[in-house]
Amino acid sequence: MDLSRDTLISLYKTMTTIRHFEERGIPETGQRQMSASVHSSAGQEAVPTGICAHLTNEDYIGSTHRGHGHCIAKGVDPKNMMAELFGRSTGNNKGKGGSMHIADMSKGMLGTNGVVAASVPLAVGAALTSKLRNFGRVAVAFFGDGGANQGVLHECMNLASVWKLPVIFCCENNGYAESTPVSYGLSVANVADRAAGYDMPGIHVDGMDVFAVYEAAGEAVARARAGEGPSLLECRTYRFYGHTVFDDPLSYRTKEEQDHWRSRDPLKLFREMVVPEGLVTEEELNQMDDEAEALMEEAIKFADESPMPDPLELYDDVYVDYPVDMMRRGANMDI
Amino acid sequence: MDLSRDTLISLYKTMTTIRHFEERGIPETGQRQMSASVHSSAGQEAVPTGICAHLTNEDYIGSTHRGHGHCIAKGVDPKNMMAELFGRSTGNNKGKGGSMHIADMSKGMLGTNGVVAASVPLAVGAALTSKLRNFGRVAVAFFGDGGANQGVLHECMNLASVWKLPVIFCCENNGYAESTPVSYGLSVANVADRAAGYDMPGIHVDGMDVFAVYEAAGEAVARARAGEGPSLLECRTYRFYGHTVFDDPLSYRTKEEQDHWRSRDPLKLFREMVVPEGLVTEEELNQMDDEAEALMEEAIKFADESPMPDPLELYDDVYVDYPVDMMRRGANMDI
Amino acid sequence: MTTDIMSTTVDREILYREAINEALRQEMELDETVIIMGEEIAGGAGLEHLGIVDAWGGPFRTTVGLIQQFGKERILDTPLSEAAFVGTAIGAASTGMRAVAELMFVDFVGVCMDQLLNNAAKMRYMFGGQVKVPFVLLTRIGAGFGSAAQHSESFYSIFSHIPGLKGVVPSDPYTAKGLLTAAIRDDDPVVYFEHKGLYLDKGAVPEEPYVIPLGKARTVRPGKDITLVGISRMTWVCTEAAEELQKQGTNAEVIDLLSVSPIDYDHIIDSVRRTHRLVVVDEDTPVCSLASDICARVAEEAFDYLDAPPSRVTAPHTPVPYSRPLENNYVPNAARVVRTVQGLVS
Amino acid sequence: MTTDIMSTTVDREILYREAINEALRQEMELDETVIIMGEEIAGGAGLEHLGIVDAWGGPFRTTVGLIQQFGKERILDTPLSEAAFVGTAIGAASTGMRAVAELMFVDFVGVCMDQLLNNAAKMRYMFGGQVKVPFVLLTRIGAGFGSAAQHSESFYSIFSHIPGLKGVVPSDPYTAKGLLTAAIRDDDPVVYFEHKGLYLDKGAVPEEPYVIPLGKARTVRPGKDITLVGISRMTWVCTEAAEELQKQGTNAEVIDLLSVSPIDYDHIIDSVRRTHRLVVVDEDTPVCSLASDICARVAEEAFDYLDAPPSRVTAPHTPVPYSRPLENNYVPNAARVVRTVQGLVS
Ligand SMILES: Cc1ncc(C[n+]2csc(CCOP(=O)(O)OP(=O)(O)O)c2C)c(N)n1
Ligand SMILES: Cc1ncc(C[n+]2csc(CCOP(=O)(O)OP(=O)(O)O)c2C)c(N)n1
Ligand SMILES: [Mg+2]
Ligand SMILES: [Mg+2]
Repeated sequence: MDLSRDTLISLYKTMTTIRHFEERGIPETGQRQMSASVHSSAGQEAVPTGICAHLTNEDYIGSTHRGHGHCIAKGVDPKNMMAELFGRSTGNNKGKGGSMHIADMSKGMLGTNGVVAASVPLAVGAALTSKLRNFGRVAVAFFGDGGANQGVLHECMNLASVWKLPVIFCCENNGYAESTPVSYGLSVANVADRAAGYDMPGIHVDGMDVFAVYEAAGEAVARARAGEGPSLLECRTYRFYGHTVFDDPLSYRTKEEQDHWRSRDPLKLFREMVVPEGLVTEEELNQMDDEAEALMEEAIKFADESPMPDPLELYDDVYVDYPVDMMRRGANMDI
Repeated sequence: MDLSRDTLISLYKTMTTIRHFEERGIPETGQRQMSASVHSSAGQEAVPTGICAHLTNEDYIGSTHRGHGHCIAKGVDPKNMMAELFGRSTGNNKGKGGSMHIADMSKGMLGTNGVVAASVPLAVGAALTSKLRNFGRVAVAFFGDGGANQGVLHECMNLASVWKLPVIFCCENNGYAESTPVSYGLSVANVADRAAGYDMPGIHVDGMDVFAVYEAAGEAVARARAGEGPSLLECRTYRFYGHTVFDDPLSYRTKEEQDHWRSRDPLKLFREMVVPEGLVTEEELNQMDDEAEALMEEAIKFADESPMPDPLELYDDVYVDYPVDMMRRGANMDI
Repeated sequence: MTTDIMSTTVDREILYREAINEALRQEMELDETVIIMGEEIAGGAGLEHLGIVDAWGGPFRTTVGLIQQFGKERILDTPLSEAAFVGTAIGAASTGMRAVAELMFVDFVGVCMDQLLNNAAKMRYMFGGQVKVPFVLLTRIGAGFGSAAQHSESFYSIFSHIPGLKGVVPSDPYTAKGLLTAAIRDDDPVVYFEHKGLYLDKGAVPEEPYVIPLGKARTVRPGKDITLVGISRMTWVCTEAAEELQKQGTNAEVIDLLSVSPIDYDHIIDSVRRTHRLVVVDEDTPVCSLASDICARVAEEAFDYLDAPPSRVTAPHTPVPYSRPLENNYVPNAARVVRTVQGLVS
Repeated sequence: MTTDIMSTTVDREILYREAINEALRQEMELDETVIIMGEEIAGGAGLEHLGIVDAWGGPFRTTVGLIQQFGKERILDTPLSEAAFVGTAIGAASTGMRAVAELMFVDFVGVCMDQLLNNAAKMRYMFGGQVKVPFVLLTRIGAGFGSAAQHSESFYSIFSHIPGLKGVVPSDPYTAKGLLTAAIRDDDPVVYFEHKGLYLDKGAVPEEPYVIPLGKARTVRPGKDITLVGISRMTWVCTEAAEELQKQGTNAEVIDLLSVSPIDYDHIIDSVRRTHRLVVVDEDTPVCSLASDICARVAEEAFDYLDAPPSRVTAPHTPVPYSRPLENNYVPNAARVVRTVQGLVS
């Protein structure tokens, strides 16, 4: 691990920010806007962190329903994200998207997405833009182990390989699709094993170890930037909570399993691997935790103090250009 | 090649029947019911022949737009097929389906299909029926090299593997999807290479050699019948004509290539391999050709003499049970 | 015209989701060819060795307990692959099973639409009547739950549009059970739309299996001044509006559509011939909607009876917004219905 | 109300398919961000080393010659993977390209519907206006060619239904070019429906690029006794009917819809206010159709002007049959329109 101190700090900072966003933001959201559609990525922080560390604001990512971590790692401001979760007009999407649709085009963040694997072609399309316009950008398509079995992913891996597009297919294999274990849903041992079927490298790494992810992603990103085409990177990880806030994960996984993975908490692993080397101290890491905590308080306050959208925004931004009366016509709306 | 004389005769008979159906029936159809949607499988006869030789009427197949060969190999009567192509009420589908939808449920023939790869899940479903009802039947899902890149196929291979269904995924790789060569559209050397991604055997055989197909299919069918799950069988073959009757294949493939594959005509190869062994004579094969030719004349006559459907059949068989007036209501039909 | 078959007088009350569960269970008991497949319909698949069975019981607990009774051969948890398993269910249905598949939300139909449109709906016709496809697609609809644009669609109109499909929209526990029983026993493909907002509604449901005929609407409130047609949960928005209207001296008849294909136009037209006015309340977006279709049909077939324009209260022509204040305006409510009716009767 | 912009007086005549080709070519010349992807749009992909280029030129030759001019970076032949390439086009469109994707027949939309419904149509709204999606889906419609149930759909109503999408149905070479130019320049996703039966129709088309505004209908034949609305090729079925009706003393006005979203209800309503009668002729099936929608809207907004029930001539509620005698009865024709009109004016 010959990373600079700056890189180490930045990796940890991203991970602790994600963790704090999930731990604090999700319950707060639940109190304000009951919605079953908020998914915690706590436990999986190392994946987006290790990958997005290789990306700039110009690069693109497509994300999933479990996408807060992708957003933060890609540089989206947690204040606006919190406001989005609270349904406020200062949210990234003016409160119109919520957790499953957070986008920040200025950061190349093409949206979390509520349909499994549906953002994959968006990332492939962004990669195509980059290639055709010689932008030198790369795109990362995140999906889960459940998403690995969607047809559109297969089509996209084939297409990206045929066109040699600068895209990284990143499977966050957290062992479950809702309550269905990957051992049941996936007909092969590892998602990465499918890469051979598309003539692209398939890499399987420990997704709790940010350095393992960072290293593998570095190669895949370099390959993409060099015009050598796509890669499939599978990161084995774990979500600490249920699928949403509503389910009890112990109904489909054991306490032992959970304990095992908790013991491999990516933030903890980071500490265990980094502190002994002396480049960053325990205190510095603690301080970053505190800062992340403070940032969340600030974000919650920001969100709470932000106005709700004006009711008439219901009709905004359906199209760039469309007759306004057509949104209401025949509906007998009262606004 | 230690096949019985009966098997040899039956293989050749199927192949020559298919060949004659294509050569004779397609132009005749063109003269009667102009339709761009008739696809010749001439050149590909060895594939359905070698595979369906292992199947009974109880087994199932799902087919493609290029499906006449599948039908004939599965035992569908060419007379009714011809009538179907001519749009007659004596067609398998009473003239309502045409070339792209020929079905014969009494033969386990689940339909040719106009949407690429769309019949694959039907075959998987039939395999599921067999498994759940302990029928001991198998299902074969035919698709092309173009179809290999459809998402639904990927999903089905995963599902069939997870459920260990008695299904054989049979890719008829004829080198082209319309005018697009497989070398362009497919990101990997062989479709069969993808089998590993679904934990099933992937077999690549010479699809012009009916014995190679027969042998490989025998193993896959045995595996399926034994409850060991699906296989992917890729047969490399060639269509002698254009995608439909309307295109000139020389616009996207060379004369040399065509000549090469013509020299490997499966009927010719059969003769070359079988006659010297002495089990079947040249004369016997010629006679089978003649019989196939006669059968087609008979089929054409049968079709031509059959009535067109009654106009009111327009409204039949949309549902098993539905208010009849609802088909017309609001449409201002004149029948 | 409340018919016997459209309501019950039994005492036993159960939830909408329990009524669904009961219909599934009873039909599986009666007919061993009935199978169900879908994501999380049992949950924790393949973990029997850990003592885990039925971890999920269905995303909304409509399939809970079935796997214990019928086993994993008939309660088939699937990988996350709708095109494959919906198509597989159609294939199974055309080869001898009565196959039920669950699509978690109707919003996802785009990933498996081809199987519904080009196989389920057309096979029988294309094959000249050679095949029956006793296939049921269970799916769910409804906005109002803070789930944003990809988890809140209603979208039944496209299924009404497609020849070869049938569709039902049960509005209470009684219709939930009776229509599901009918759908499973039916030999045609039926899309069964559960409404997310109704799962916890309680109502009287007979214990024994019974059938509510597909394609029949019911009158849930007789009236003489105007006909309100509700679809699924909107039926209760209509009755709420009708009560308010009654206070204002307008006596509204409320029809619960129950089937989106075939649509019981005759039932509606009979009513409009008496009331001379129509408002259709539809949670889906307005263009080419069920609401449009019913208004058009009434305008065409009951033209001379109409004293006011046949009208609609629907969602606006926009995706479903996340933020609650926006979403609250999205879903049709009683106030909007009342206001619309006022404009027609005055 | 024939407006200038809706017709031309130039002499040069070209085919409908050539008009499409010309619009594509000119827009690609003017804007280097325009790209096209689809199956066989050039054909023989990857065979340059054999001297093979543009082997196919598009399944109906609408893209012929483009690859020679713009190269394979901008004329992108795809593998047979609609979900992937349609979604990819949407992704490209949301990151700076003007992306055109071709879906060979609208019947296949079910394999890529999710990308249209949940990404193209909703992204801008869900993202709070952060993104534009200048994406065009070229596809084809139309029955009558012996292609049976899976290659003959019209199906535009479902696109009209989906908020966030626009749609156009050019009916002749002039509108084919002007609407495609407009669609490509538009910043919203537009579905462009080519009609298989019109490719070889010839008509006057200016050489220079021009735009026909999205969302505007045009009157192709003025009249005073009844309004006939045609969609795509049905426009000419309407004019044929109008000529026959003229002989019988009925003077029909014919409107060519041109856009299926937004629908130019005002244009139609203006006409109906004058003619007091309406027949919509729609090649799609009747339930929840465009025809229903237009009738409903007219019934709602021009109720007091109507002297007869707003009516429809459509395909029946059945899949498209193969056999010619059956298919001939399927597609609406002038005789049916005439008979329907006779019933309304008498
Ligand atoms: C096409 C589609 N099918 C089903 C769902 C419902 N659903 C949402 S998340 C999920 C499980 C996803 O599993 P995975 O891809 O492993 O992601 P994870 O939740 O584990 O991060 C399912 C089934 C959906 N959103 N989209
Ligand atoms: C989903 C879908 N996309 C496109 C088409 C149009 N189409 C019909 S056949 C064909 C090529 C099929 O190629 P392949 O699978 O190799 O079969 P082959 O024609 O070579 O037998 C295409 C693109 C279709 N029918 N369905
Ligand atoms: Mg997962
Ligand atoms: Mg092929």
